[in-house]
Amino acid sequence: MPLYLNEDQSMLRDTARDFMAAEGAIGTQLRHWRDTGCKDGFGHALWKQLAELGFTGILIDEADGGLGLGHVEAGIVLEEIGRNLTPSPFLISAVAAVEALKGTKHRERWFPGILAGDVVAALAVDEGPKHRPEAIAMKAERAGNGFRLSGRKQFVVQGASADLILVAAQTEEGLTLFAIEKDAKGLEIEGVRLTDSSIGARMDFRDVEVDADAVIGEIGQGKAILDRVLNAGRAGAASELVGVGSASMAMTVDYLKQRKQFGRLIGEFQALQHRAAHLYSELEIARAAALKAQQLLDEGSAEAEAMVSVAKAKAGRASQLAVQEGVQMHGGIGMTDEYDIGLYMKRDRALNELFGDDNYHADKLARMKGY
Amino acid sequence: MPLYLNEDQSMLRDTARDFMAAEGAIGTQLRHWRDTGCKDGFGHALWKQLAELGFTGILIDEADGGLGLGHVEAGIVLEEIGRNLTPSPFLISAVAAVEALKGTKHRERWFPGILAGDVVAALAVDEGPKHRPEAIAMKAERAGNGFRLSGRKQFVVQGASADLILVAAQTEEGLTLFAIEKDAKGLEIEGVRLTDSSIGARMDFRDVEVDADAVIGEIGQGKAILDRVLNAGRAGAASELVGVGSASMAMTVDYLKQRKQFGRLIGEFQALQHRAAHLYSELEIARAAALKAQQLLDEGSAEAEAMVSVAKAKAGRASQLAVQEGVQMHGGIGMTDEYDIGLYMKRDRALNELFGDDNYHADKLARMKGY
Amino acid sequence: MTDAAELNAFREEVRAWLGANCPPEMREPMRDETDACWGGRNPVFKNEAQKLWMERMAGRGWTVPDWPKDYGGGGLSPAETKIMKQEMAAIGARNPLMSFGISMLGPALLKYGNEEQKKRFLPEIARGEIRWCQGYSEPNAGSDLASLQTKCEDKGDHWLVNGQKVWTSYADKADWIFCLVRTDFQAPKHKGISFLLFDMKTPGVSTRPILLISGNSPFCETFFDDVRVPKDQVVGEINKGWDVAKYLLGHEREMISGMGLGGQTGSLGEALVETIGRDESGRLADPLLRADLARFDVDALAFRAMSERFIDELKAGMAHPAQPSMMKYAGTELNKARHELVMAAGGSNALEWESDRSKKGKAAREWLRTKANSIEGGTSEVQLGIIAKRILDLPGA
Amino acid sequence: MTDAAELNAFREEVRAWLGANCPPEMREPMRDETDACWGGRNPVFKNEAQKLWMERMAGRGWTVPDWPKDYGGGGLSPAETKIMKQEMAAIGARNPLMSFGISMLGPALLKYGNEEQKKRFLPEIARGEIRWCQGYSEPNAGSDLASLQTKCEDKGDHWLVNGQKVWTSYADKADWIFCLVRTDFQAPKHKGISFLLFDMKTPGVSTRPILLISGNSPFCETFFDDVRVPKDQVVGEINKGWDVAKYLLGHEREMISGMGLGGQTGSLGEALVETIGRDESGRLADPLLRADLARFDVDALAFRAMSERFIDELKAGMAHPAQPSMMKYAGTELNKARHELVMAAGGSNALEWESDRSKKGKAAREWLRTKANSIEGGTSEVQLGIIAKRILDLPGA
Repeated sequence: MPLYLNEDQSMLRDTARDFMAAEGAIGTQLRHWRDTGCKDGFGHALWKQLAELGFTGILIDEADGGLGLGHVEAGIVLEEIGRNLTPSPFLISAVAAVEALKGTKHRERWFPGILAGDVVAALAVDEGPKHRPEAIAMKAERAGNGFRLSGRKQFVVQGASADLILVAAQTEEGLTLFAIEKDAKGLEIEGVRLTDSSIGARMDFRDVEVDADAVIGEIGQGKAILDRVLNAGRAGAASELVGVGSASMAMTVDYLKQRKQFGRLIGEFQALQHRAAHLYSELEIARAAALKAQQLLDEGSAEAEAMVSVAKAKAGRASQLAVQEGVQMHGGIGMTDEYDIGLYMKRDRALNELFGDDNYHADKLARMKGY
Repeated sequence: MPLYLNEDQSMLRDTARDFMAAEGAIGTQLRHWRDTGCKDGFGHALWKQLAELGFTGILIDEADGGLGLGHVEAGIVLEEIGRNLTPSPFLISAVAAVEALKGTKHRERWFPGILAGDVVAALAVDEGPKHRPEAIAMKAERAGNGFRLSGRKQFVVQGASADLILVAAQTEEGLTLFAIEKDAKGLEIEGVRLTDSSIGARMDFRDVEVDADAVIGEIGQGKAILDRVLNAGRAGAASELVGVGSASMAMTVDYLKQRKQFGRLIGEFQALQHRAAHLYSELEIARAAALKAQQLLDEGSAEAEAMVSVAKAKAGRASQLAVQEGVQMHGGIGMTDEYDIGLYMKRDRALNELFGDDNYHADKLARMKGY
Repeated sequence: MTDAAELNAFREEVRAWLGANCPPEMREPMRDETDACWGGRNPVFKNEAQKLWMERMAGRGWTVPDWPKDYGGGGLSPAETKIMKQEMAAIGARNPLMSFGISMLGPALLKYGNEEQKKRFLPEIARGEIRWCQGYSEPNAGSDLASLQTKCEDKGDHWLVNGQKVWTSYADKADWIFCLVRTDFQAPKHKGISFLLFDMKTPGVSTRPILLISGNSPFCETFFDDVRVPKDQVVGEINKGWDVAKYLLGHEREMISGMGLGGQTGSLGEALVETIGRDESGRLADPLLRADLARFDVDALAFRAMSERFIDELKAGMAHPAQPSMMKYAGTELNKARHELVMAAGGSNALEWESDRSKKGKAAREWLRTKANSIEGGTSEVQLGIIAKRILDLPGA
Repeated sequence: MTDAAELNAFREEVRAWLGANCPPEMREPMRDETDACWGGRNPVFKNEAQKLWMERMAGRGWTVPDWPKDYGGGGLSPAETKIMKQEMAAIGARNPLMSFGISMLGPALLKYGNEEQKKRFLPEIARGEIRWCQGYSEPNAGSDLASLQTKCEDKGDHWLVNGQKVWTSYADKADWIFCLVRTDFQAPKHKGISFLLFDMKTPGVSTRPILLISGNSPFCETFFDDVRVPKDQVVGEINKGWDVAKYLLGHEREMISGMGLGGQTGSLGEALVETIGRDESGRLADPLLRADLARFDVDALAFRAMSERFIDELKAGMAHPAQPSMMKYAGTELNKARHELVMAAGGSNALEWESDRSKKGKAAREWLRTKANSIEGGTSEVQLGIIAKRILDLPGA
């Protein structure tokens, strides 16, 4: 498979790009929900629109009513989401959660709602400030016919708005993934506004009792599922980061062509030119890495996991460079809330953190490569 | 003590600068000994001249015939040595070895020779490709009245020309430092020409028997002495690196003012200006760090060891940046053996490696700081 | 009495006076900038002690110990000033009065003001009665400050000012402004600027606070709409305001150049290790973050040495005049790096923006705020250009 | 027969022919560049197999499979050429003939040469009978190649060439040179250059090898002292040689742009871990070097994806025409970083310069040699400028 978008994928990109620029724009979405103090941090109407476009079903099999497409296509949509900083449940609900529920009986309960843009899902993995899925401590003890969950989770993106929460916890048999409904007894959810105006949640599980039915896949076999879910999310986040970085660079390059200082356009200054060109190079490489990771995921390749870590780390670093150069090259105006470039910096930080930052993934790569 | 050179120190610097630029110049020394394939890699006559100037006695007490000065003064000389890439036993013989023998009975045997520029000393610590003094494996077993040493050492600078070899080895009581003469039976020395044209040695100790007299300080108490010796060497190497980096930058900045491309002096190109200015900043910081480390060593401060690692790491990175930018900014001519800038790159590499590279020292700092 | 004996006597006197007059509350470290006393026409004192402390110090002229007594200062020699600072530091005494009048306008007036201006403005500044703000930057004059366009017309008996300033710190709280205006539009850009003082209550002056990416800020946009200014309120010669500005900018850069230290001079890795935890071998549990922290600590401790050297050389008059640019560049870049690491170590905790748990997003807001360090007071690019030109002597820089 | 069937038949034919004609020795990977066959008037063959292999391939025109048969080529279509390369790769067949004539001069002659020149020079190139070198750079024309000064005067019945070239690879071994000379000193610099061919045996031509920091090199300085060149040896129009040069440079940059891979596409950390050893937890024992290696592997594997994308886009005609500059920049910087890490991992072993143990300083010499990667074929700075101008469309770039 050549490493560029085929015709169908290019069409999808054009559709997503036009739609997101029009309906998902910063002024319409991010600033609106932020400035009105929305408790969800995103618009449900847009989520419905994404469903109407079929986007929410990209990863759902045609037999289940979806488009039966792959991670490459999800990445295409996410890059446009990143470009516009569009707040949306797409990454968690339509990518991570769908990957989790795919092929399980739970799909019957939840896929129709995701396809319709009615259901929002959340993924409760992190228990401390950093992403450490290898060290999940939360307990799920046998209780009657089911399990009793106790422990805390944090950085549960859209957790405060979710109908469905996917929770990773340790049973006697090992790590297990559970599908839990939002109104489960004993589950306390605190919505937390984050730097990028999104809402993450802290969750306190106080002896939350669930049926054995809540188990996703086999009891104790959650690691393989969680890895798959996280890798889907990471590859998607990589594309979103590429979008964040690319829009940030585009905005900055535009500014370099408009702003005059010392009687010249600042874009004429060679030092800035070289830095912009280096940034371009980094972002192109990151985009290629994300696409490669998604192609490998779609092929079910054994090399996918390593490439996903490469993509998340590379996209994270490239996007971080883009927002840093963006704010610096904008000068004072870039520090003002009125101007959008700072919003990219905030989003970059949160996305970098999500599903493991570049340090985590470079370390993971090293471990996978046996050093 | 203010963190700049006092009047005496400034005078010493001027003397050292003039002398080294005249007598220690690349054409006269480094290229000469390199191109004649000298087995020592340095000139004994220059070593005598350094002695006549009193430099070899900088760290030797006045009571023992030296100048009774400190590490700051040794650093001053080493910076000038670095600037001129002057091959010389100064760092090992007049700094590290003097530090080792100071206050011991061995000084009577060796200091006169060092003061006269007759004796060359070597320090045999490394046993593998990287500097790992914490993991010295070489054995010194009791044998009769003394010890029997067996094992291998490498990267023993000037080891093939040394009259005296200081060897770190493990006794039953712990690490111990020995003073061994070059003709010790069972000691095989292979002179190895290194990238920077200096000669390092590989040493094979095949049951080398030495008297108990050979022990420096107390048996089993070698770690504290070795730390002191290595820190003296590291602080000195930091200054030499600052010299290498500074001369490399000066040469490059000169070139930027002479070379024309596209109808302009390349020094007019802003991208190169900013990189040169950044390099200047890094080298100034490295110079301050080296001086601070030397002042702390001279004060006997408990903070000296951490600052020595800071200085060696910082000077290593700054100098490395200087030679890399130097070769790149010189373009093709910088790649030719005819031009000196490449010699700086080679020397930088060897000096960076000596007594632990920047990775080693940053890691050491982290360990000292408890993380 | 010898000099040394005199100085010792002075030290004893200061110590005794401070002991008796510095209220215990004023010996606690400031927790944030709201603990600072800014003075002004309508001063806000956090407590009685703060008021008392300012008034007592102002009463002796010790808010500005080295200014002449005639202008409300303490009239102290450099040696005496140093002693006073040492004694204040010894008991942890707070700065009694934060003031751009003291740190910026005062030095300019002392150097460029006429006698009448000195007598009129300096004592008020010393007593904290008038709070000043600085009007330099404009929307189209950032790094290229000298391209400023605020128009100042000579109307015979007064100046008429029209234009806009930006990044005016505390313009909404200040009583007077010192600002750069263009008095000659024909002359080369550096030669048509004057240094003007006026009351912020003058009709036609308005301000609007600037919201930053980090949240609220002391910065304002300041608008001048037909502002009439008396003729005697120009400092220095007409059209030579750039000299005054340069003098002040040099001053400012020196102050900013120390900021890489940010009061935190220890090891960042040491400070953060418990946040992150340790692995089985006792090392900080995130190996790549640990590597970055270790390298940062090398850089930070080396820069601390550089700062010490810089200050020592400044004192001895040995520093290259452009060295503050290098300190400003390196210090601010380092400070940005520090906060990137703090954010990386803080993970999702540090992303919280409003929670009490996060002190309303303290880590994130500080991190974002540091991004301005390499912009304000001359961008990093400007500093690098200065180093290239004035230190490395590169052509056409 | 359908196209596909024809191609299949062709594949069978090629496979059979290669099976019968490619000597087993020529199926071993080359160990170093001395294993390459360069042809020329006085060819040096390492063994009989090498000679046989070149002659057999040249006999079918397969040293240049896609050149027209009239000019000594194989006359193959692009699809057939691809099949041939695939079949050669399948058995590990070596390139039968390394040649700047094939890789550089040939394409230029095919595009700009006249019929007589094509007939005269191309078949010799295809048969490996004449070895060519390239005379572009001069001591004062590096990045600014168009400022070259080698003087070429029209003396009526011949050209007279005087000047100096540098970085002429294998000039000391080449039979002929294709080179850029100035035929008009009055015209703007790009408009006075011509593309000239001549025999290196012509009186007045001399060469001197260049010793590099990494040791011996194929590069030479080449001197022209009153060299007389026949009039019909200019390719393309007089004074329009820059077009030919640009065409060739684009070609060259594309070739170099893949070099970041350097044949090593795996994990560098994985390759080096045993050199360095492991700590108690099984990780590479030098934690900061490990961090650098991990980040390098991220960069290298991401760049590998980029290379794959670039090649795919090139094939599909989708690549931005300036994308080779980005590949060249990123690839060469990456390669330099790789060798810095190899040196750091190798420690004092890697410093050895002459010992057999170190293969005569292989690691160090390769490390030093990579420093030229970001200089030759257009410096990194030149590439960044091209990206800024042609992709980002920045003003005045």
